[in-house]
Formats: sequence, structure tokens, C-alpha cells
Amino acid sequence: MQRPTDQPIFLDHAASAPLEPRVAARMCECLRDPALQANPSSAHGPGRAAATIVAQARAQVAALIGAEPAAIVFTAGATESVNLAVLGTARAAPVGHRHVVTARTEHRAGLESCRELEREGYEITWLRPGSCGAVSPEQVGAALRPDTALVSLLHANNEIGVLQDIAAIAALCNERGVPLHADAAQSVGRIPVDVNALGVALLSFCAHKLGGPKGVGALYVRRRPRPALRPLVFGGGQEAGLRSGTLATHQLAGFGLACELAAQELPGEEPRVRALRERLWAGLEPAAPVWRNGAVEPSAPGILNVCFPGIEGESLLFALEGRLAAASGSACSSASAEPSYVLTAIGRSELAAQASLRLSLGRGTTAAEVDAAAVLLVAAVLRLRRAAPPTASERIA
Amino acid sequence: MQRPTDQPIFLDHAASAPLEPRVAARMCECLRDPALQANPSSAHGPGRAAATIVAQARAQVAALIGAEPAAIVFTAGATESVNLAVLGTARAAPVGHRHVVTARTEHRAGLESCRELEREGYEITWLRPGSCGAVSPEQVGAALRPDTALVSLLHANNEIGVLQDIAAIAALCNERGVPLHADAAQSVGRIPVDVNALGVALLSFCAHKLGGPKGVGALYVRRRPRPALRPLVFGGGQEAGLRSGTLATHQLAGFGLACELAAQELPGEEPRVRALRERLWAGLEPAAPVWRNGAVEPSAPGILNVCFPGIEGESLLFALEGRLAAASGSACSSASAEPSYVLTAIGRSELAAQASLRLSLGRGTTAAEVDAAAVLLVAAVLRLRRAAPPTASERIA
Amino acid sequence: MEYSPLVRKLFATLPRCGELTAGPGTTVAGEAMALERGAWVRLEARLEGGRLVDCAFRAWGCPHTLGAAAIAAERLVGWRVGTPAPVNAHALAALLAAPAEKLGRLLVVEDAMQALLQGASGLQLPVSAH
Amino acid sequence: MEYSPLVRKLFATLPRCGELTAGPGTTVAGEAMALERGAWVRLEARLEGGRLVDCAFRAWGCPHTLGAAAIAAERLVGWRVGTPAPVNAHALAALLAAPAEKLGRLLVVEDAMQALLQGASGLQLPVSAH
Ligand SMILES: Cc1ncc(COP(=O)(O)O)c(C=O)c1O
Ligand SMILES: Cc1ncc(COP(=O)(O)O)c(C=O)c1O
Repeated sequence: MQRPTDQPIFLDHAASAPLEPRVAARMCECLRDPALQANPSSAHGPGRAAATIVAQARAQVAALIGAEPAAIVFTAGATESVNLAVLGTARAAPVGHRHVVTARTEHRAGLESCRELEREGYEITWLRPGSCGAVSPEQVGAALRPDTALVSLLHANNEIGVLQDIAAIAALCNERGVPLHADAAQSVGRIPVDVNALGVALLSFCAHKLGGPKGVGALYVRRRPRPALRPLVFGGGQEAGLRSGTLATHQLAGFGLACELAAQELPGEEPRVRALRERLWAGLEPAAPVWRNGAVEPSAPGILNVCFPGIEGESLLFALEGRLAAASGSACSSASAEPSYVLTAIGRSELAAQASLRLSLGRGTTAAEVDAAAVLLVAAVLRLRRAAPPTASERIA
Repeated sequence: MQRPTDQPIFLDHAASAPLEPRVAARMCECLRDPALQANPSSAHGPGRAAATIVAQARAQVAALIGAEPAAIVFTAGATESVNLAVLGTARAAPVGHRHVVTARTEHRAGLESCRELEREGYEITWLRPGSCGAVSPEQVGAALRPDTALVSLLHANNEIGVLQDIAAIAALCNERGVPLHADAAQSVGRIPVDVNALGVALLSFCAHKLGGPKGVGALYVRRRPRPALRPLVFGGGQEAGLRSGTLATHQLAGFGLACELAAQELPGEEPRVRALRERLWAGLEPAAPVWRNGAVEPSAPGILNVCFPGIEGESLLFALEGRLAAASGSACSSASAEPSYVLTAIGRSELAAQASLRLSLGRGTTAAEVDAAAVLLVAAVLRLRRAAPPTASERIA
Repeated sequence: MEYSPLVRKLFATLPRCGELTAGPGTTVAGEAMALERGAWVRLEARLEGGRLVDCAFRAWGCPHTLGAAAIAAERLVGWRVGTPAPVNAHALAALLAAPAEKLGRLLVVEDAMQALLQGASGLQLPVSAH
Repeated sequence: MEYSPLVRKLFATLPRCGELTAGPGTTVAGEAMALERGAWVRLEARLEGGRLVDCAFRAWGCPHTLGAAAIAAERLVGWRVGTPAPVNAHALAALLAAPAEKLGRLLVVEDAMQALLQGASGLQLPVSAH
């Protein structure tokens, strides 16, 4: 996809990555093929033709995470997957199991579904990660109780990119028979993710973070042992009764191909994007003081979250407007002036959180873009620092 | 969209209508436009460009049903809309309001969400329509109680096409302050639907029944008085907090355009499709005995549900295989051998229900197709009748 | 539903469906009906000299049922009184590659065949007992 | 966030941001800081003969805050001791077409200006009272 020169440098892949052109082509094929227009649940020939596309997509999506196709439940996105995992498991838990463990730094999909559980009478243990941004297996182990119905944690944090040690946490959970859900929306397709190696019971992700279309996602549900799940949505009984509703053939075809392409390109892309991220970080040095939020590693390769002490976030974004697209906080909250709860939870002050920017790189990102972005950022920061009262960099941090 | 000659005649528009070619074109434009790839919730320029598309789609979708754009909540389809309306309203109802009125002939989205409410402790009044297929306003009025939290009914029945008198039922409900939800998946875009004229509090529909893409729908939520709703899915707070998750720009663009086109073409299409349906019915006369299931009018224009006494449903479908795509029962259950619960609820025997076929016409349907379909059907029915024991038409009815 | 090539062929041609050809001998019939299971099968045959020399079926049911009835009719031709039934439901299921849930209907075909064979044996027995 | 053309222009150029030009007279300053509200503004001016002859600002805050500080600095030039403040937060909001939630920050600009004007009046008063 050629980026027209009037488009800003796009460093917001964590909010949504551009659709892979081959995926777009495949989806358009599906949308236009008269033989693929029927409902994939219909028993007739055109229905079965659509069902074949769905089955292929399911296999491609499953393969990316090392799962059996039958373990994939298609949803409308990671938000729905996370809700199905969190609300579905907790509501289906044995009587008396009304305790859930999660972290304060979860994506809002996990956070708000746990808040909903609180309203329904569940007790939530809200773990607070260290300044690295990850909760430790020890913290999780200490929080487990006989009545714990679920542990739900991010794999890669969507704001700071840090990875949590899901495999170690899963080992603890599996020992205790507690299902572990990982929200892997920011890791699947960006780093190798294998559900068996991780040992999770449930894993959420979506297409639009890995080159696929918006509006479609998946929940991996382990087969043996299979966590009990109560659906969110009831109806025709699609997806083994876990998620009713007509399957969207073209969306799934796109999701499937995106997963296949991501799997193919991951070995090259992961180190490439990681190196570009470090190059971007190095390019920001002239804007010192500049801090990095969260641990550098282990991390998803494409996320760099930086704090420019002394800088007001809205002015920084406005200074970059039209030239660099990045996020303060996560996409869904960046329209509001609230400081990032993730950054404050890992110990940044509110002012430092407001002086922070998430720069997220992806498949389309080039070295030239990264260099240009660094130049833009440094110029904007230096200009705003000069405009600020002299001690701003100390006071606003 | 040219139908290749090797494709069967498609008379299953009620399961899913083919995507309108102009809608496909618009979606492909969106999918490929580098300037429309960002998350519509992102505050930066590319995000705002996507948000503009979403806003336009919301206006188009709202216009088709005479609603304000702010009254539209986008979902992943009619199933989700219905669940949000039914579960959302009941769960948000004042303490002590745990009674819901619905009908036995609802689509499974409504049926199963009411069954879920039963499991949650709600009491459901299951109205049984007469042989016409519609429940009467009197039946609904008699079922209303002081603790009724919701009335939920189909506008057009998805199997037999009959319309229920939503306006008269809404008048009763509004008088009593009970929110009325109408599942209008089969009526919106096919007959004029105006939420104010109907007087409903909530109205569900989806794109793929009216020429738009699969995987996207809408719930109309009246603004004044606004029914209280508890979300199904929690997260970033999109759609005024009622339905979190990244909005799928291309899906909404397609939905919006499909609504606009449907609105434009409805005045011509409705009588055209209705006339074709009657032509098809007339063409089936040589297969007599043949009965029509449900009332002829008032109805959605494209649905003809016929019973061929003496005929086994699976064999009939197999006889048509590759030449005519139609459904026995609704799409989601036609893969199973269960007789249609809709037909048995309106008084057909199980055998008559199994001897029935739903033929559903739509925008692409031509007179030539209808005539060819009638010829195919008559031939198949006569052949199977000849193969059956002599008194089959009397016994199997 | 997936159908095997044999089911497809039998359904398309419905061999032995309809009336018996005219000819000498006695007409025997066997019928079984289980509408709730989705099958109703009537077999007719012409019995001549302790042997079925022609057979025809009529059936109401799914494609597997119709195909099974056609096979049964075909296999019945040549059957001699006193010999075992030429085919049963399990054999029909195997021949047609029918899914498990179809066995109930194929048993209806078997029942109709057994009824016919019993009728034929009853008719014939006094004769051969002489 | 939508920004008016004036906000855009002021943000792009930041007129009167930085240091005062050198010159005769006394330097007065006014500062207001409300970090929790998202604004910190410092105004400096040169007072000569009971009149502000130059003014400069430094500010930390959103584009509206910076724009408002620039307008304030501009309007302060020419102000005479004893006259009313040349502009206030509401006037700044109207000039910049600022949304309601920004008023709190514009009040910080007003506070800084008032502080400066009070300082200037205090310095000047004994002189003019003579
Ligand atoms: C970690 C994480 N989980 C969940 C989501 C929600 O994804 P979606 O908006 O596609 O539902 C996102 C992206 O916004 C995410 O980054
Ligand atoms: C009346 C009615 N309601 C709801 C639905 C569900 O729509 P979807 O499968 O798009 O969620 C359908 C179609 O299947 C329908 O006909």
C-alpha cells in the first residue's frame, strides 16, 4: 500500500494496523464472488461454498497460534473475545467460585468486563505490576484462592508493549485447576504465540492488529480440559453455541489470510520492527530528557512508549498533527484528556503520563519513516520546551 | 452481479441476500484506501477520517428507519442486536420487573435470549400466534403485567414472512410504559419501516439481509423516553458505552450505502418482489396439493413458505440440489432434520412442517428465475409423489 | 448432508420404483411405516415357483431411504423361499455410506423387506410342505 | 479536539513567546500554575512610565492555553497602570472559540495576567502618588 505523501507517518499500529493489501484483495474477491454470497450456515450448495471458506479461515487462524481449528470461536473482535472469556468463564464457574484475578494495567476490554463482574457480585483481585509493567508469576500465585474462577491477563500490554510471563503464570494456574485467559491482541502475529507452549485455557485476539480487517476476532478455547463458558449472545447456535450469528465469510477469509501471512512473515518482521523501534528510540535522544515507559524487554516488538517531561500531551499531539499519527494512551481513550491509567499504575505521575506518547510500529513502517518521525518529534519537543517556563521539565514529570 | 449459469437459482434471500455490487465496490474502496486504515476512535487525522465514514454510515442507517443518527448502536449483526435489546433491557429493568412477553415463533436470536432470561430467573410469557402466524395486539395486551420489563416480537417472521402489527402493539406497550423491541431483520429495507410511526423503543436489524455485508447490524434505541440497557460487552466505551469494540469502518460504510440504496429502491422493489412471489406461487399450482404456510398478507414481500404434502423435505432439497437454493426452515436450523418450530407453532403437523420449503426472493430475483424455479419444483414434487406410497399426500400432511 | 455417489445415482434414477411388470405368479407386498422416523416403505414382488421374479418399491423418506428401498427391491429379485433375507439395514447403511443417524430409517426398509419375505414364505410354505 | 484558525495560527507562530527585548524600564512578572488543570503560565513585561512597553510569555499547557497566553501578552502591551485588565478568560475563550472544558486553563492565563498587573500597579503606585 503506497502511502500518499500528504498522509502522516503512521505510528499507531497498536490501535489498528493497515489492512495487508493481499488481504484486501482476497476480501474483495469474496465480496464480489457471486458463488460466495450465501449464508455459510445454509445447507445448500452456495451455503456450503461459503462454509468451505469459513473452514479454511478457521484452519489458518488456528495454525497461527498452534491450535486445532475446532478450538477457535469467531467473534466480532478482541473486545468481544475478552468479554466472552472473562464474563463467560466467571458466569459458568462452579457455585461459590466468584473470585477473579486480573491486573490494573489490562486493556479496557478486560478491565471493564472485570468491573462488570464486580457489579455482579464477584470479587476481583487487582494486581499492580511493578514499574516494568508486568505482574510476576509470584504475584499471581499469591492471589490464587480455592474459589478463584479465572485469571485474566494481557500477554503484551497495548500501551507499553511489555510481555507478561504467561507460560509461567499458566503453569501455576493449571496446577490449581484455574483457567487462565490471555488477551493476546497485541502479541498474536507480532511474536510467536503457541497456545500449547503458553498453556492457556483461553486466548483472545483480533484481525485488525495483524493486517486483517476490523470487526472480526477469535477466542481460542482449549479442548482438553475445556473451560466451561456461558455465551454472551444466544441464537442460531453457530460456533458450537458459544457465539450465535451469521458468520461473515469475507471477514473470516480476510482474517484467515492475514494470519497465514503474519505467520510467514513473522520471522523476518519481528526483528525488523524491533530494530526500527530501537532506532526510533535512539533518534529521540536529542529531545532529552526523554524516558521510556515500561520495561524494554521482553516486549512486543512494535511499541515504544515515551515520556517527554515538561511537555503537555495535547500540545505535543497538535504539534505533530497531519505529520505523525500516534496515540497518547490507547486509541479508545486518547480522545479524552484522562492520563493513561496504565502509566499511572506502573508508577508514573499523572503529569508524566500526560507527557507520554505511544509510538507503535508495524509491517508498513520503514527506516525512513522512523527517522523522519524522530526528527519531527525532537523538533516539536524542543519547541514546546522552549515555550514552557524554565523549570517545566523538572516540575512536569 | 451476473449469476454464472452453473449457479443454482438463489431463492434464499431471507438467509442472506447477495451483496449489492455498488456496496461491494464501496467496501473495497474503503479496504484499499490508505487514508482510511486507522481506528475510527483514534484522535489523529487518519482516525478522524475513518470516524467521518462511520458518521456518514450512521446517518444513512438511521435515515432508512427514520431515526436520529445518535439513536443507532452498531453491532455485529441482528443476533447481537436482538440479544442486546432483550438481555440488555431485562437486566437493566427496575427491581421486581422480571417478566417478558414474546412469541413462540420468534427467530432463534429472540427465542434463545428469552430462554437465557428464563435461566436467569425471569418469567416469559410465550404467546402462540394463530395459523396466520402473527400474534394479535389483544394477545399482547392481555399478557402485559405490572412487572413486565419488555415485549419482544418479530416485525416480519423470517420463515413465513408474515408481519405482526407492531404499531398497534407499541401503542399498548407505550401506554403501559413497557419497552417494545421489534426484530426487524426481515423487514428493514424490504418494506418501509419508520421507528416513530411504529412507536418501538428498540429495533434490531442487520446489513446482510438488505444488500449489505455480513457481520454488521444495528440496534435502534429510542432517545425519548430512552429504555435502560445493560451492555453485553464492555471495554473501550464505543457506541455510547453500549457496545465496546473497534468500529469496522469498511463494514459500516457498506451497511450505510446498502441502507441508502435500499431506501431509494424500495418503492419499486417492494411491489416488484411481491408480484414475483405471487407469480412463483401461481407457478406451483401444477404441484397441487400445495399449501401456503402463514397469512398471505400483511407480509414482507419476498417470503413464500409452501407445504407440499406427501413430500419428504430432505429428498425435496436433494432433488433441487445444484439448481435451486432454498431453505427448509431457517438457515441456521436447515442443516438439521428438526421440523420448523415456527410451522408447528402455527398449527402445522410435524410432517407438514417437514414437507415445507421457504422460498425467499430479493433484489436480484427475476421473472425468468421464478418461472424456472417453479418448473423445477413442480417436476421434483411430482416425481417424489409418484415414488411415494399412493396415500402419502393424505398421510403426510 | 453429504451423499455418496451410490445414493446420488439411485436417487437420480430410482430403479424399480413404481409398479411391478405384469406376469405370472402371485403378488406379495410388505410395508413398514414410521413417519415419525421419516420413512415409509412399501415393497411389492411377484412370486413364482418359490422365487421372487420381480420387485418394485414405493417410498417416502430421505434420499438414503429411497436408495435403500431401491437396493432392497433389486436384491429381492431371485430370492428363494427358505433362504435368508438378501440384505439388512446395516448392510444397506454400509453400501450407501449412510451416516449413523440414518440407521433408523434403513431399519424401516429392512422391516418392509421382512414383512414381504414373511408374506412370501407364508404363501409358499403350504405348497412346499406338501 | 477541534482548533479554531486563530488557535492554529497562534500555536504555529507563538508570538511573544520567550524573552523580553532589552530596553529601559522595570521588569515585572506574573505567574500562575495549576498543573492539575493542565496549565502553567508566566508573563513578563517591561514597565516604563506607567505603561507596559513590552511583554513576553512562557507557558506549559494545551494549544488553547498557549494561544491565550500569546493574546494576553500582545494585549498587555500598551496597558497603563490604573486601567482595567485588557482581556479576561471569557474573552479569551470567545476569541479562541475554546470549548467549555478549557475555561479552567484560560483562567490560569487570566490569573497570571492579574498577578502581573498587580505587580505593575504596586511598583508604579508610589511613583504616581508623588
Ligand atoms: C490488548 C487489547 N485487547 C483488546 C483490544 C480490543 O480489540 P477490538 O477493539 O478489536 O475489539 C485491543 C485493541 O483495541 C487491545 O489492544
Ligand atoms: C428475523 C431475524 N432476526 C435475527 C437474525 C439474525 O441475524 P444475524 O445472523 O445476522 O445475526 C435473522 C437472520 O438470520 C433474522 O431473520
